[in-house]
Amino acid sequence: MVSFIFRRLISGVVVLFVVSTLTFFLLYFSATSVARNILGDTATPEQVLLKEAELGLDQPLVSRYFDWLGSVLRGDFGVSWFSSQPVVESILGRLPTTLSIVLVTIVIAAVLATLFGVFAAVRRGWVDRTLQIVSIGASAVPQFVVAIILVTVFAIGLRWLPATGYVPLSDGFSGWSASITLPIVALAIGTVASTAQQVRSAVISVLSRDYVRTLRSRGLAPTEILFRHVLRGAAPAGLTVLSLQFIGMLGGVVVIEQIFALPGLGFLALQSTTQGDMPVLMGVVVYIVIIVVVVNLLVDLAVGWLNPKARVS
Amino acid sequence: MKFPSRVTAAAVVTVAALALTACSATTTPASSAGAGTTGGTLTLGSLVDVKSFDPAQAHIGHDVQYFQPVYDSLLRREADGTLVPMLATEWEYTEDNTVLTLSLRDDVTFTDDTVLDADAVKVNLDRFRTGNGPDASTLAQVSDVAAPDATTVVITLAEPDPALLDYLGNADGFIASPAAIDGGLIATDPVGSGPYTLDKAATVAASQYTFVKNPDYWDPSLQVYDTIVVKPIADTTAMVNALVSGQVNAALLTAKTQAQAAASGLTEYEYPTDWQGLLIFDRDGALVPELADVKVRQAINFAIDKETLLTQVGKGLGTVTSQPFGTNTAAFDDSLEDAYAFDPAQAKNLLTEAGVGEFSVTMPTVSGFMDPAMTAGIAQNLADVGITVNWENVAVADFRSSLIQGKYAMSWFSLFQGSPWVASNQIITPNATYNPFHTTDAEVDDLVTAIQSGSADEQKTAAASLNEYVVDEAWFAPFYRPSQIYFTDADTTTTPQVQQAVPSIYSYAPAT
Amino acid sequence: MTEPLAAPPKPLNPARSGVFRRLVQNPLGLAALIILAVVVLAGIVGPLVSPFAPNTADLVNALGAPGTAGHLLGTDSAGRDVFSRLLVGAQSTLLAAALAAIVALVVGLPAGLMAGYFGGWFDAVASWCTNVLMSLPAIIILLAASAALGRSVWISMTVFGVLMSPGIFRLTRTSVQAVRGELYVDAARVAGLSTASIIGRHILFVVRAPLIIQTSIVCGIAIAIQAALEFLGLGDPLTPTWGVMLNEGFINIYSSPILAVWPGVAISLTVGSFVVLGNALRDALEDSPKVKRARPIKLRAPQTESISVVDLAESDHLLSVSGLGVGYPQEDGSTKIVVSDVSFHVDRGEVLGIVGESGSGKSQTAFSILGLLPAEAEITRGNITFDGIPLVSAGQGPTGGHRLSQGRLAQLRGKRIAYIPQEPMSNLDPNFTIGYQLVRPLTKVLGLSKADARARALELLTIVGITNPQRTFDAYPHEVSGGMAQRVLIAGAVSCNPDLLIADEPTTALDVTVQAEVLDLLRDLQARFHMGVVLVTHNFGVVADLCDRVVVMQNGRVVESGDVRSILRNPQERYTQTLLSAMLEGKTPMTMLTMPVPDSDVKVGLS
Amino acid sequence: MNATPTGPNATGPNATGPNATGDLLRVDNLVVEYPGKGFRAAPFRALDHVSIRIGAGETLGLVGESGSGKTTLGRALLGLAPVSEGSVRFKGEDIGHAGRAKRRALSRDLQVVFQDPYTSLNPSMTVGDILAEPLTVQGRSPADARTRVREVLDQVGLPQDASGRLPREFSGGQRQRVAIARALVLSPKLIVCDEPVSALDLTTQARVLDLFLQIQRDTGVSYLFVSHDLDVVRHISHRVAVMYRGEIVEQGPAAQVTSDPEHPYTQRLLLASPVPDPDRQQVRRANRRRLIEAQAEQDVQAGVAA
Repeated sequence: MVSFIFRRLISGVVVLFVVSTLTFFLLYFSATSVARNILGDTATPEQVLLKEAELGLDQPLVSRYFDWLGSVLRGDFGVSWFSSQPVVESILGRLPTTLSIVLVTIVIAAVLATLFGVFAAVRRGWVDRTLQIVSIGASAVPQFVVAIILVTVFAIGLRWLPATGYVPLSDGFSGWSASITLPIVALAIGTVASTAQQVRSAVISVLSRDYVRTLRSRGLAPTEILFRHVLRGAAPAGLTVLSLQFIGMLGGVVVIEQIFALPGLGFLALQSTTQGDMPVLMGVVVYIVIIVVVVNLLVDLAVGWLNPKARVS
Repeated sequence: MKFPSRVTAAAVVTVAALALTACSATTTPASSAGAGTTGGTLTLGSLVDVKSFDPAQAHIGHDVQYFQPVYDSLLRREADGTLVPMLATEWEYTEDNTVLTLSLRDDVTFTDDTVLDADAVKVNLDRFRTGNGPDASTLAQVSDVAAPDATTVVITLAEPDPALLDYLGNADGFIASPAAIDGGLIATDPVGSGPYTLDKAATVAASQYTFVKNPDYWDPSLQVYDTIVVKPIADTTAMVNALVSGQVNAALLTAKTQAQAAASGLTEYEYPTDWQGLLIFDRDGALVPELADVKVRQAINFAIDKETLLTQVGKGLGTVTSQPFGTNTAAFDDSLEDAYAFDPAQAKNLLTEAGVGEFSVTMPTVSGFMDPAMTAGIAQNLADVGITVNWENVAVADFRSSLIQGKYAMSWFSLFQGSPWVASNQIITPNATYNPFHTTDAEVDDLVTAIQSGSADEQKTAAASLNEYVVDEAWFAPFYRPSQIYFTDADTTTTPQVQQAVPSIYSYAPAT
Repeated sequence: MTEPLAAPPKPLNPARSGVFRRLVQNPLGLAALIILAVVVLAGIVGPLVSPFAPNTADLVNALGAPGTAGHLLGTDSAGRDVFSRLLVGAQSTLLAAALAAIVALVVGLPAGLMAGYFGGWFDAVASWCTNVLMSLPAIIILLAASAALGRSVWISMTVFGVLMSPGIFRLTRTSVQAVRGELYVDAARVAGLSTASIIGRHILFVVRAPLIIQTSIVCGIAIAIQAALEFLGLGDPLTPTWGVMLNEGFINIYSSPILAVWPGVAISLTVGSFVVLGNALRDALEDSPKVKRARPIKLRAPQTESISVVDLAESDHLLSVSGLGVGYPQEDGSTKIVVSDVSFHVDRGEVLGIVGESGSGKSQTAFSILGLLPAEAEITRGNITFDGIPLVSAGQGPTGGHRLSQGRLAQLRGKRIAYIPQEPMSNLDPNFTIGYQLVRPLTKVLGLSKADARARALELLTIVGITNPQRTFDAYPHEVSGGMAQRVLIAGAVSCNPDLLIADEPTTALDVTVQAEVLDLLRDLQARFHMGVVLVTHNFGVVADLCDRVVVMQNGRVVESGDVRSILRNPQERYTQTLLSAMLEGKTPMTMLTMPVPDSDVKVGLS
Repeated sequence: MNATPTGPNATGPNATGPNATGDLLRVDNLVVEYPGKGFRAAPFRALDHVSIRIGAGETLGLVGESGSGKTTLGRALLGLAPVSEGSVRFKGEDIGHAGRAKRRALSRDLQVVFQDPYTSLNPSMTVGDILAEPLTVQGRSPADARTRVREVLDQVGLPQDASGRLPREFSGGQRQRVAIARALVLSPKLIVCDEPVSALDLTTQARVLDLFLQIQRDTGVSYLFVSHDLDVVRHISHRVAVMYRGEIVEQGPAAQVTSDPEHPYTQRLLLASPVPDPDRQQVRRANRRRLIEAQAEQDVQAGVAA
């Protein structure tokens, strides 16, 4: 197990390195007129040159890359070109918002998708059809449209929930939960539906396994078979889907945070893209890849724990 | 859903902020707010997030709502633009307008209990002009700052700058505690002498900034509220949602969202700050030879259906114009307002007279910043007189630099209408920011010199002449002056600040 | 010679166009197909037939309501005809989506083919890259790409295509790996086909259908992503896609909300259609036509009248089955009968063999007794009585059925009726240790304490001849051999000292030497516990080894039944004789076993 | 453990059949190894120094339990398993490492029938196309191919209209006839039959075995007939080889190996197969138990001696 974790960690580090290197060259190669953009319109050419030197834009790309890499290895992602705020600081400041939304959504999605998926697999019928229709609908209607409808109805129309903004958990649970409810609903609808579909087919496939019949022949209660054996058999598939949904959500929050004016990672990514704030964008990409690598590792560990066969390889 | 776009509201704001580099004589009568009760909390929506609380990084425009609570400025601009004492009680220029002497209050301390004196001011001004802040270049003419005694500051200029006092009443004039600056945390922990202090415990970066009353403030009349909260909301849709659902008391909206807010019973304020239209850069015909002919440039002016653009794109909130200078400036000439009324037939005649066949011109369009209807309208109007527009899609971040670097012969733009001096430096002088081809002639040079160095009367006359000249020569094709659309809820009143995107924080008061 | 549990025969006459036919028969699939056809048509002819020039702005008439001045759907904020723009937008929207799909295919397909077919280092590298690509959040990458490469829908769709290529790659690779191991690919290799020909003729063909599904899904997502990028202000206003129109609609949502509706509907319908088409295609490819769900037999409590139906003379038997019928409802409303009118009985301490070829209904009969028929099967008629308890007393047809509730059946199963399956490996849950799977029913069903159950389980493992019971107890199923696994299953089955043991081909999956040992074990246990046994098999040798009496089945019916010696030595029925004559034991080698001209086997199609 | 002969020893007198000089196929000391699973794992040796010969018109039955390597041997002849050591000679020519071109030429003489009639035919190709494929690979014209396909369909007892149908329209036995027809279509000299009847019902098995015999009588083709069922092998083979754990433990005339085996494993195998008569089976069962006890005793003694 230790060697498994170790190997996965190594692999994760390699992924991180490759992705960040590619992103670095892609982004910095095109960062041309940034000094002028930072300084504003009235800047003189001399000021622009000075700024470029300050940002290291006069250095060759490769040496800038190694400078960047060296700093990153020391935990320093540099400072924002536009706000001069340390990148790590602005990312850590926004992480709680994004993680609040994404983690709560994924937990809700896991629970609801399991419930609906199992129910649909066992009962078929209307549950099945509803699930299918909702998931087709959710994939057909863009997420931002759903979010806008939610805001219009529940925040503007009914005034049940705030339309914008994020309240930290440290400021009280009710404010926090109210501030993330609509974003979570917007993210969760599609996630739950499509995950439930996958859980459903995984459960159906496990239900048709021979050993389920044999367990029934041993007189075990159907609920015991369903919740111990079938769910455990279906869990690796469900976890894999959830991890993919999680990765998708890290992108999806860009839109959601924009609509709900939430100060999260996605918003930071969008803002730095719009401005051309490459250090921040690099930082966000690296952090997101780290999160993804960690989540994938956890999922692999969980699958290994659930499925003894997977432990061997 | 938004004028410019959600994402790029920040960029729009930057553009709007350009406007604020201008400041000039003002005519609007002052209307003082804050006569009513005091106390309570004021929550403002802001289209921009503060990037740093370091005054050297302060930026004219939306930023002031973050800086004004914590920092006093040297001078204070009232809502009508009148400069009144703040940290400086008196100010005086020498005859040739190159040396400015400021007298400071002697009873002000920073919130870290250090004393505000001339040395502190010198430190701040030197940091501002030599730093890399976005407005550092506004102090480009300052050659020296001296502090001969504790309450006197002497600023020496290389050349006269008619806008300097206005700058000192704005971003350039915010004074932070030198001790705090030395501490290195000024970007996130502002220490000034302002009416409020930043409550870090109640602040969530990028989401809300809470300012609480400074108990020892020297001028309690500027402390109308106990608490001021500023929430950065970049998306204009989110902003209107926040305003309508009561999450903020006041915010700047856009023409597109105006109807929604107005229908919700909010109080509306409209005031002009900008003009929109085409900047015809290539007046010497370097990229598009046809543009060298004044008749062609005039034809472009006649070809644009300004009324319709204002009605449809600007929702009718603004005034159609043909001149680049603003109403409250000495350059303004009412008779020039309709110098180029929509007349496609005349445009075609002019093109025929110029002996120009059909030609095409490449212009940038900016996703998320330029309204698609504006793009389509311009293209259609020009196509109708035989000018084809080839659009290039440009990122917001690269838009201005692409203009400054002379990549385009002409472009649509939205610019601030400042004082004649500021406006000239923006779009007219050979080295103006938006004169990438450095076109000029002797008459323009003379008029600009008169504006910078002439007597007050000479300045006014020269400005008017310059305006008339560039309108006649059709250096630009202005469309209209859009209104800023500001809203407050029923509990709040404010007074718009002339030549500023949003009101100053001193201008808010509870509704009586 | 295993007997498939589900209705075994293949669909009646599946023509090659079957997939398309099934697709069209699915109302959702048909609707999706029609919508996409309309959209594609609009994309092709739209620019030619649009009533107005799509880019002609007429600001004076901007934001016109639908129907005004000949504008079917009104005008947009620049006064352009919305309907015309929708038509023309279809083209650029679809082209951009197609670009993403093509890029995904160009990247993913060849790589998938190579990785799947050749494996090795290329597979390792490509799979690794795929994992990396899959763990990148698409929108973040598109943001970075737009910052780096500029804002063009073509660039972003190219990048998006690369991001979607892992889906194509994995699909192709998995399909190729599955096919590569297929014997017909081996046969093609033996025939001397080149690798390229094998891929072209045999492999690409198999990948084709899933690829169409995946491509359909990629197109759908691509259109949604276009809209999202426009919404985020990172779009390309110069290419008039629906995303551009939707964004313009949102810009003007307060003055003219309807403007967002048209492109919104177009996008949703098209994206939805792509998804539905993908799903429908998948359904259509799943070979078996959908079986109508069985009406569950009403779970009424057994009534005294129903017992009276049972022949009283049989009620002494441990198990008696009379007139049993099992059917599978078909799509067309008919019922496919797999067991009809089967009757037999088993006494305590007696071994009854049910013997027959595949499709004879012998396993279906066994599962009817256990109450473990597949959900879609239904008992159409007959009675099953176990030790005086009526398990099934179905009237004629499905309406009059009475069946013991699954709850009560569960009480019998594992306590008094036990089951040994055919395939030992697939009948143990791979996720739990063997010990757990033995102990759990002992505690849950028989109510033993954990310690007692554990001791009993170890004892049982010893009884079934496992030399190191503790090691097997702690092992996971994949860690033991097939013969060992079958012993474990037998141990589980006899753990409750059952009265009746139902063994479904218990030795078929085993090697012949292991089979002999397992038969010995079964014989010993049967004697030890004095069980009644129903042994389902196709092997007369196994019958001869274990059974007291035999029932011979063919096509769901009992052909002949009786004492094992009389049946094996002196079969009365022609079918039994045919079966026995096909046995090789005792035949002269190298001689013909049947008539020179084969008979029924030769008829093409299903009889 | 039983003292089983090691690989090279298996090339004893038993292995040398009557056609020793005119062998169609001759395999000497064949070793097949697969790379082990996982890093640095030892390779898995599927075949360990195996030697067999098959003469023209002769059937060699190859019997063994699952995992014994019997299928691997067949696949190695066909070029579907990697030859690590030893030689495979067909008509005197070493084909152990034949390239694709050589394989293509070889396929005219060497063909295969696989076990599973459901997966050995491409489900998306018509029977006609499946049967024509080997012919077109050899460069035969389509018309030529059609004629030949008609002939083989007739030969295996399938109707002519089978050409236009898909495999799934046929039963298991019929599919196996299609597979046999595909093997026959190039008139090969040797057909490797890999468990060709073990997925079939008893009666179908009988008919397919008859077909194999009939074809051999008609065409003089040789078979390598792989099966786990001693009865099947006895019925169809001239000679029989017994595989156990990758080695051939016994090889000789069918009658002798299948009724009076020498090797303890073959003895156990023979007695393990039940006979369809309760009383004879009782006897066989008792014999088997005695044999196993005796062999266990020998093992113990051997263990003590060692």
